[in-house]
Amino acid sequence: MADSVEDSITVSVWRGGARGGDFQDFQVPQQPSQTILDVITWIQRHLDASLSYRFACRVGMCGSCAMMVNGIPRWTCRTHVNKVMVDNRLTIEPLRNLPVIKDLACDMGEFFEKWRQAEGHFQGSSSRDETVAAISPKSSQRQAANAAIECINCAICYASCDVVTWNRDYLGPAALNRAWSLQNDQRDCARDERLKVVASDAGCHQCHSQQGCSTYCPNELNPTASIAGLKRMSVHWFMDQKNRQRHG
Amino acid sequence: MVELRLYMAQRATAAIMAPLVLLHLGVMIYAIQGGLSADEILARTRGSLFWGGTYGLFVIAVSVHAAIGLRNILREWFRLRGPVLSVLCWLCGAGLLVAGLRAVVAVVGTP
Amino acid sequence: MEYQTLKTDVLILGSGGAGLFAALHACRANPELDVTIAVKGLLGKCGCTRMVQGGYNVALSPGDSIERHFMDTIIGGKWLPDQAMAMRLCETAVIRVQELENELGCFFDRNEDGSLHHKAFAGQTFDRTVHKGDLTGIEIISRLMEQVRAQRVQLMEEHRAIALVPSRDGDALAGVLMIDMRSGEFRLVQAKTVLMATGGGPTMYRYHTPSGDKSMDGLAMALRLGLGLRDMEMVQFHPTGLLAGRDTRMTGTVLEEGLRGAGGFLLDGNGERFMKSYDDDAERATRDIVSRAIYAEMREGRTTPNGGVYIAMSHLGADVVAQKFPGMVKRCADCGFDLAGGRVEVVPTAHYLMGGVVVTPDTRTSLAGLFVAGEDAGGAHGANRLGGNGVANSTVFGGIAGDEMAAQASLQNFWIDPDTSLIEAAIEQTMTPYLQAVGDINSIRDRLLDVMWDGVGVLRDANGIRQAQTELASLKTELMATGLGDDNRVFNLSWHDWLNLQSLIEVSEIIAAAALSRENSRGAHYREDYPEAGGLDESYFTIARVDREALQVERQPVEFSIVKPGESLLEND
Amino acid sequence: MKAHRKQPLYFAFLLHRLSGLGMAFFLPFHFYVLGLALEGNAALDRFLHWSELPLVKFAEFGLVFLLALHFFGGLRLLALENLPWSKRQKNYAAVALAAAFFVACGYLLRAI
Ligand SMILES: Cc1cc2nc3c(=O)[nH]c(=O)nc-3n(C[C@H](O)[C@H](O)[C@H](O)COP(=O)(O)OP(=O)(O)OC[C@H]3O[C@@H](n4cnc5c(N)ncnc54)[C@H](O)[C@@H]3O)c2cc1C
Ligand code: HEM
Ligand code: SF4
Ligand code: F3S
Ligand code: FES
Repeated sequence: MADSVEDSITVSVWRGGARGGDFQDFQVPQQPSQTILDVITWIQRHLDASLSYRFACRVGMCGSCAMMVNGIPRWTCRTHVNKVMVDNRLTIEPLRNLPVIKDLACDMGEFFEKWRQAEGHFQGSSSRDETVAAISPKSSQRQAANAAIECINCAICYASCDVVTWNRDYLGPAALNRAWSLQNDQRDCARDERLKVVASDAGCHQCHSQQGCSTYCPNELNPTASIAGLKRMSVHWFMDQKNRQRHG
Repeated sequence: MVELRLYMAQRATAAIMAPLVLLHLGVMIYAIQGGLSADEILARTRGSLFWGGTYGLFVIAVSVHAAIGLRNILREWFRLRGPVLSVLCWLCGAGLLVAGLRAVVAVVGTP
Repeated sequence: MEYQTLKTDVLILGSGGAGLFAALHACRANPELDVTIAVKGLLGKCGCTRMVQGGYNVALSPGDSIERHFMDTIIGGKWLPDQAMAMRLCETAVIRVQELENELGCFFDRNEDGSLHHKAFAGQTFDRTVHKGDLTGIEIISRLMEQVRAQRVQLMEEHRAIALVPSRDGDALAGVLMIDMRSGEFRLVQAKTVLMATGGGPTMYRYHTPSGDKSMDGLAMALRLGLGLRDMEMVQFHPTGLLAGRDTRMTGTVLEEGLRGAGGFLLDGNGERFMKSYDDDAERATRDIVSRAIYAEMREGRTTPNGGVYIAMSHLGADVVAQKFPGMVKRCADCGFDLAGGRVEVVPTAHYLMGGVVVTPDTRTSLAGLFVAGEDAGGAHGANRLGGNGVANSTVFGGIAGDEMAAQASLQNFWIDPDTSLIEAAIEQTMTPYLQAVGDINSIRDRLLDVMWDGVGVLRDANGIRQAQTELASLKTELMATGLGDDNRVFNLSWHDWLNLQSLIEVSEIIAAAALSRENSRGAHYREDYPEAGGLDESYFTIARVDREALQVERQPVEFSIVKPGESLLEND
Repeated sequence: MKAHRKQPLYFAFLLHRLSGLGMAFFLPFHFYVLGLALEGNAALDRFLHWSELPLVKFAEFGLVFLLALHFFGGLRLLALENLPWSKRQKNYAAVALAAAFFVACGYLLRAI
């Protein structure tokens, strides 16, 4: 245990459920190697066994552990305490923009539902009995697809976006980022349908380039750029359609 | 796909206004020189097809542009939806258009 | 206690590579079927498939062959693998990778000409590991997850399976009892077929790599039903887990194999290289050798402040390291360590369980209606798993299980009645901690981790194992008398910690018993009192089970059904 | 203000929105004033005379600043959406702000 107050961190943790809640303070001893997840684990293991939170991989691969740390959405398993602590204090809350289940665990259902709505899955035309498509990693299309691909669906971008807060239908940065990656996948054959969803009223045009998504994405992805790409793509598609109508 | 159309209209009008606003800013800074008088302004604009066209275009563009912009704000900050939102948006646009065109007539038209 | 009852045709436990593949295959085989996935975490976000870094072994590149992949698997497994399973693995991996690419949308790294890139991985005679950078698992599991979400699959997220419920006569499986972790309520899902794909996970060791949700629940449930587990002494240790102190979850997580391959040094507490005195290949020796060497150094006390050794990369040039291993360098930096320019403390870490339920190559078990695939199933790897064969194993057999289950469920138009007395008993068992006085669960966990690490770890002997067995028995008793001091069941992690410990202790006892029974050293299992490998021709594997509370381990000879020791399927060998 | 909003590009968004909003409120007034010309030069002059007051001068500076801010910010957004991605979004936002300030100051200096 900590010898003195200097060695301990005052942690305000949001406790409660869907119907509301409040902050509760804990004193947690400071350690040289300590992530935010470790602080929360300490509280659950040593101070209050009833604290609820979620994690799985503990190395930044599964995107289960995101929370608001001092008001900013972060992956807690890869955030070192020293990097975010101010005056030996921390404030930890469940992720914004998602309903809370209990304490620090929120319900990610709507996040994944929007992923699904945005046609965020591949639809190919070749089968398991055929060889793998030869695609140059240098092609610009593939590079665009790759740039957006390493998403761990942590919903940090979703929590950082005010448009999501203001417009509950908005598909949000993660789903659109996935859609953009697929739109650049030469093998995919559902690009027209996907574009229709992406260009719909809940789609990419809702984005006002606040860029919280790109600022806080722990994997340094850039949903803003992906969404900008979709905006361009859908305008072109709209014009093409008009042209086609006009010329029969 | 209302939002896509509105988006395109807003960006198109922005692109139209960009050079006009640049011109306007330039002229203002050039012309103001310690204050303006009505004669100075009107001498430049009265009867000018060029200024008439420029201001007219600007007014049309800005009415569309600002109406869409206000619509976004009403929707996001004031959570308005449905017919209320549409009506307010149209009112903004129409109001700006009428007031704007009246102003264009005032400064360009010869009395 | 009350419980709700649901019905489905196909029930899948777990959403790793095995579980998700099974769901997709079952849906495709018969779209009319009700397919349900119940998983302890969020779909595709828990488990270890997502954590796969290195890649996926498949004989797809010109010049490679299924036979060669098979021979590498058998030799790597020290002749203990079930050969029919190993062959099925190598053959089907080809189709799976094409399925992942063509139908599910994975995109693995390419060569300049657009063909698949195959990288080298330890213990293989050919470069056959396809990968997506060093985050292959994220690509595979994210694509699978999206596909499953796009299907009509019933999802039961944050549902923890606690008991496999058989029929009253015990001849077939009737369903699975689970806890809805969000509400704490109990649910019985009756199913015509059940896949157990809960992914093993040796997290009972002081240092371990798997995700926090993995705690051997599946194997513990199988044991309670009397099923046999094979090769349970075979726990693979990865030589370089991050060591950052006791109270951080970072400790134990993998630092990539490639670091040693690229020329990284291992240094003892005094900063001296030591690998040369253990093996001519020094740091580049295989996983098991390096793990044993580090473990030996640690026992000699030549350790770093936290009790491990150092890995040092800086002699290769900090810039070079940062460029070659960006992910690893960033991960270390996030946690406060300078991998590129300084030294990082490492320790061997429990990584993978080769052992598991005895299954046929089409994933059937001795209990009708129960299928097992992925890390829960034993046999494919024998004494040692090749890097890259883990995810191949879970995706290959998960898909097979999906096909088999759909076929069986389509033919069956009834559900079997469950043994309700067993359900009551299981619920009562699960509620134990709510009836006991508050106790210190953490101290039990800490002691379990140490007991297994010290007694049944990287180096073993009879005395150590016996001592561990005694301590495991007393830990078990202690756990049963330890309560939570809280009656809330909603998203109660501490309750689940308790249940995790229960599974872990039960399976630890099996690991210890199997380790005691194998009196030779093969692959991941090293007995200091029996350091010889034993004759290959007389190779046997262990099968452990619990029969009326008593642990039994038997030995069974390996059937060399495809190739015998001394032979090869390859012409040049 | 919520912590997640305290990042430069959110400020850029907010400035753009507030400047747009500000202008939307000001524009009808501006049109009204110009419309005074319909009632003859004198009416307009009366207004312009009033606008010689320092406080009003300063308010005018504010309006030009709003216009310039929204103009440069708008160009930034059009570029962001339509040109290949550039990593220097924060720089562009800063440049837009600086340029707006520069233009508005230029206007103010000429006006007095
Ligand atoms: C860090 C790391 C790196 C690895 N790298 C490689 C590699 O490069 N190449 C390779 O081939 N292999 C690698 N492996 C091994 C590979 O990850 C596993 O072999 C494989 O993913 C196992 O798949 P699975 O589907 O059996 O289990 P998992 O993917 O672990 O899934 C198990 C699932 O079961 C769920 N579950 C557990 N208990 C319960 C319960 N009681 N009720 C309901 N659900 C439950 C879990 O939550 C999870 O969803 C690595 C493993 C780790 C830990
Ligand atoms: C120079 C010309 C202009 C350009 C280039 C421009 C550009 C833009 C752009 C790109 C947007 C969209 C922002 C978004 O949705 O993310 C926007 C919004 C807006 N514009 Fe303009 N604009 C210009 C002139 C004007 C003028 C003169 C007005 C005055 C009424 C105005 C009022 C608005 C309003 C109210 C919004 C909505 C703000 C928001 O939704 O955040 N604009 N402008
Ligand atoms: S884009 Fe980034 S922040 Fe958003 S879900 Fe994916 S990894 Fe998380
Ligand atoms: S934060 Fe939101 S507004 Fe757009 S740029 Fe990102 S989605
Ligand atoms: S626990 Fe997996 S990303 Fe943090």
